[in-house]
Amino acid sequence: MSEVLPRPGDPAITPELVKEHGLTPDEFDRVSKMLGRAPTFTELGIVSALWNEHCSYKHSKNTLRTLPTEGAAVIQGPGENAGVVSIGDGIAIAFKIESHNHPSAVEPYQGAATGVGGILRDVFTMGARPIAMLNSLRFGSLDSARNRYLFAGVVKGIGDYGNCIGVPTVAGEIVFDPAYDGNPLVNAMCVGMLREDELILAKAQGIGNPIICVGARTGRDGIHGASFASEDLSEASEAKRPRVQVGDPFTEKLLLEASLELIRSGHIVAIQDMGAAGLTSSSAEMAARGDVGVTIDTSLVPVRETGMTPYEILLSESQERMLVVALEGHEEAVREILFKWDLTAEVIGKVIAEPVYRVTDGDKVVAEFPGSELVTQCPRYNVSAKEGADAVRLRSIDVSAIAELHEESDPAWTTLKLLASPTIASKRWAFQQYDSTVRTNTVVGPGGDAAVLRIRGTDRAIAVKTDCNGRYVALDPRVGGRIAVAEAARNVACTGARPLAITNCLNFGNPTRPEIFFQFTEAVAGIGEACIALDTPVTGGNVSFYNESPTGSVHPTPVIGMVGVIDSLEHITRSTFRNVGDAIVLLGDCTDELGGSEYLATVHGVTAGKPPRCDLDRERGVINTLLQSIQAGVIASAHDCSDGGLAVAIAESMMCNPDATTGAEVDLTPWASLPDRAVLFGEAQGRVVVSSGEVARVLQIAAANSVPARRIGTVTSRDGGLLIHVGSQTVRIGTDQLGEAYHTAIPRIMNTTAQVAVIDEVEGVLV
Amino acid sequence: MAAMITNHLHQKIEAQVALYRVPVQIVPRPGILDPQGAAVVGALKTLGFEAVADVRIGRFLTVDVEADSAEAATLSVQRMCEKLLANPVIEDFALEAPTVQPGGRS
Amino acid sequence: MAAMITNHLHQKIEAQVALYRVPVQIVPRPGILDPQGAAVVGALKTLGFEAVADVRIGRFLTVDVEADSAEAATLSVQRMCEKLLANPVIEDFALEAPTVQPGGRS
Amino acid sequence: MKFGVVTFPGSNGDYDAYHAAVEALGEEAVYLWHKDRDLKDSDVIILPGGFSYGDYLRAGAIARFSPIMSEVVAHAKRGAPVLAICNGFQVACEAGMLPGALMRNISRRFISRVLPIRVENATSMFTHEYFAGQVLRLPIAHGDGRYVADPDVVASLEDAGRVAFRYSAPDGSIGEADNVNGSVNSIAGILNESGNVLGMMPHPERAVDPLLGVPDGLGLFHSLLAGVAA
Ligand SMILES: Nc1ncnc2c1ncn2[C@@H]1O[C@H](COP(=O)(O)OP(=O)(O)O)[C@@H](O)[C@H]1O
Ligand SMILES: [Mg+2]
Repeated sequence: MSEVLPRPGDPAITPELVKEHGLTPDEFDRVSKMLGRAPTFTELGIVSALWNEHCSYKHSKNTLRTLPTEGAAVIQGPGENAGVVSIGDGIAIAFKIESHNHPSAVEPYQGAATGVGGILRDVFTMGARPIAMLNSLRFGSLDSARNRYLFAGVVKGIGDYGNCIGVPTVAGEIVFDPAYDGNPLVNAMCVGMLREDELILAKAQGIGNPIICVGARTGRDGIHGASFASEDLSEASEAKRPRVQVGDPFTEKLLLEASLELIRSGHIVAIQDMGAAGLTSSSAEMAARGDVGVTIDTSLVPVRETGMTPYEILLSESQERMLVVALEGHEEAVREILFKWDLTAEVIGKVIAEPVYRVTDGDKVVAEFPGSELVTQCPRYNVSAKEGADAVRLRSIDVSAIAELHEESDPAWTTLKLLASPTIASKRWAFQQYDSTVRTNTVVGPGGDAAVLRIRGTDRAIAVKTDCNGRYVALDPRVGGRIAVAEAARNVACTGARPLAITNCLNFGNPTRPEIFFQFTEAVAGIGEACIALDTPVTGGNVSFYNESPTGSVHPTPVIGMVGVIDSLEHITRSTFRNVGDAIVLLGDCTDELGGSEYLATVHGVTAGKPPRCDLDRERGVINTLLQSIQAGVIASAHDCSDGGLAVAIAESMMCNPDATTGAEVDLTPWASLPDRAVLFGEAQGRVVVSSGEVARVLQIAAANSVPARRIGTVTSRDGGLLIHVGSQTVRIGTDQLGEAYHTAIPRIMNTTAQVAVIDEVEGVLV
Repeated sequence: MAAMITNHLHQKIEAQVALYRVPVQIVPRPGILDPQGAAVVGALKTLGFEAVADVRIGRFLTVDVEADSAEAATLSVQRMCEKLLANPVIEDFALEAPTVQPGGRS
Repeated sequence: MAAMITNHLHQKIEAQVALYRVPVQIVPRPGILDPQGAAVVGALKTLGFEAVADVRIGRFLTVDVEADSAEAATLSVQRMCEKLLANPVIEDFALEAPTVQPGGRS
Repeated sequence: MKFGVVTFPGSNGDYDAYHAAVEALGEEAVYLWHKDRDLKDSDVIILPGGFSYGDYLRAGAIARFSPIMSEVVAHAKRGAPVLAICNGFQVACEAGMLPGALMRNISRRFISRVLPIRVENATSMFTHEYFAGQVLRLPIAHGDGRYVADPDVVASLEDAGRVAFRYSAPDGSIGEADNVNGSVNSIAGILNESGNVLGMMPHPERAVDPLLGVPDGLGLFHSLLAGVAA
């Protein structure tokens, strides 16, 4: 070990300074023991960056270990920059989802944009060409100007970055709920494609190999952003604004092309994105994965600002940078490839045999840690988990006792109200700002259930979707966790795709609170059960804790990103009715369940009751029924039944594609024994609305999978409108009326509020 | 329109409401990455402007506002910038001297 | 670095190369629709700035360039504007007075 | 027939243009690197969509100075076809190959949609396989698509029949309601004086495969093929 001295001007290591760096006294002792001395300021910075929640997963690792990660299709499970699954023909899909919640709460446009940039890098560092982006967003009610500002800024940030890179944004979900006031969730998912032999890992190898810093220059951007992401949001965050980084999608596009060329060139052995905690975490993690030593000279890192200290260079979160381990002697070849793309590449260190993580400033050693202990010795915490009293209370409320409003005497009123609720209404206002057709692979884009992308040169396609209902998770985390996986699988299966694997983004509150940790462990348990039952292993993900505003924690929101494969382009199925005269069939069964429904939230303003049961055998049966009928060619359309229940699912199937609307006549009287509102708006799981010209075959296939199925009606022409016989009444709504409610709800809110127009404008002019 | 206001000597004087144009410069804060500026520097150099050392790109606004005086005009535009026109996260702004525009009511 | 040049009296004098900052205003040409400006006016009014009459949004650049004199700096930035920085079809530009920046070679 | 697809730093429609030529038409195509000065004997040059140089400063402003552009301009001067799509249209205007400029959409937002596009000029080398007044369905995906030009320039475009496409209603009627980005006279595409340079905001190269939707872009490429064959 070499002697490490404080640099002139380093602040003294006081308990306050340690606290500011987010380290507990125990953690500080742990570092001192590891070093056999007190850390220097630079070392303190390194540790605080690596041991904060965002990088270390210290509160989540033990729980995440319980998730199923094995599967026939899995090529690369959790632990790398992205998961990788095989879809056959020697082609693999790399995918990963990540949160950028806190930066987006402070600066929505740049926060969301840099979130997209980060997840793109995670995928192309695996050697995969990004082919699609998704995003899963949560905001408080659009009644508040602040929330409209966040919504507009985030959507524009996502669009501007992805559009500029030329990767289509094809799917996602947006939910509005007061629970997210002051703490929006911004999760971005990237899907990439590679040949199985093109896979490359972020594992430093080969003693003497040079470590090269590639891409943008390093500035003082986002220093300690990683620890930022691990704190509750408070007024104080306002003061942290300067930490937010500015994205440069143009440089990212060059970096994307250069990196793929570099990887294919065979001149490098490993490549890793410099994401949270920048150079520190990327170098330390690469070394740990390869179980080798590394030495980095910060004075060689290309900087954008003068007078940057090693501390700043190590912790900077300047975007659009990569760390590469090249083959010794191939430095020039690497430089040439980057030069072709107008990018720089500087050798800043090398892989060494000596088991240390060493940082120098010129020849002065400024930080040194034994072996990979920085990563391996990171503390792990098991918090005692105990369900919160509120959850128990809310769940025990008998929601069937909630009296109907007098308007509800006409279910048409309720149906229109639900279709116009921003969570259910068309998100076209948002996804119309995303280029969803570039690269000409998008067979089914935003607007239906999952998106479908063809795989050029094969007869295959993949389907992708994100889903999560945080309300269910808040009321019963285990059931909510199961449903998140089941709904994503159902959405993917509706397009004809076999669900293959998932990535997940676990957005929760402060894990040191027992009731939050309970939500976390239970939700993860539920996700695990569903993944085993549906044979969709977890290939990676991301945990975002401390999603709390002054008013408390957000709904626990474990977002599931699902990838499925369609073996023949013939089988691609859409969610809207196609042929007048087709039979409308409901796969699955109606129940009296209303708990946690959008109906209760929108019409009665309550989030209460038991969420719907989730029978995983049933879910598997429904998925198999879908796939078998689609392969048999007996299904014309399939739309999953989720938020808003059966009435909403049927209405969406009629008019969510404005260019091809139909009518529908539906008879739900067979469920007359159940309350009408439960039949129409209840969110019983395991249900799909399909249209078919060969009912008998569909019912037969359903029976063979022991899935209840029943013909509930007929697709009629547009002028027929929606006609529902339920209980003792008949509901009539014109197709145009339905479309008007569904398609204009969000534009009316967003386009008529100048406030948003402008703030959006300010964002607009920024780029 | 004419309004009666009092000056610092507490004399009643008549203030003319006029239309003032207040130019506003909005620039990226020092240290904040300016990708546009960087790209333009590159382009200028390839165009042979070797001597260019740096370019920062922001926004230039002209705000026309009715006010009793240049001071009042400046003050209100100042508030507009703080409230809306500039993004304090990444931008600084500066106001130039107002000029009276023809066509303001009086 | 120092260059020998001659002044208008044909005396040889020594000119210092300095780093000049030239501010550039680029605005949409009169008659060109500026939807951003229009949106800003609307929003300012809803925010209570009733007195705002018009807003035009353009670009503000600061170009740092090495030159022998303020005039030379202005001239070269003028050429940059004509060649790249402004598009005459839709934009007018104006240069402000250059200021000498610290840190220029000399 | 050989298509030369220019790749500027930040281009992303080059991939789609290349595959339209090779997969949908079965023709030859090559990528042309912005730093090169060689058009590799291409018959048709495509300036593709994307965000050349990030659209920084102004869309197309920096790309127009790429070394390859002087060759593209020369190619056009020889009367050979240049198809400038979306960002390519912006580059062509900045380069003076086409009149006018493209500014921020009137809505101030990026718009990604499949829209009815009416064919105005059905006699050019790019459009003679269509009929005048035909309403195509083509994708658009742009933030800066509002075509502007001095009134006299617009008048001369209209008089000379150099307006190739307009944004329209599904029934072909033209009106501000369907003028998606606020372009003057709903202009979606224009020709240069000699008719061998077409600039358009819609993406014909994204509409050549029935799997992805109505392949209404094919007519444009077939026009080029027929034109050269004849
Ligand atoms: N943020 C978004 N980005 C892109 N597409 C979105 C987004 N939000 C919703 N969509 C699309 O809108 C459609 C409906 O979304 P959603 O209501 O979440 O579907 P479901 O209810 O079936 O889960 C889907 O095609 C989805 O991909
Ligand atoms: Mg669905």
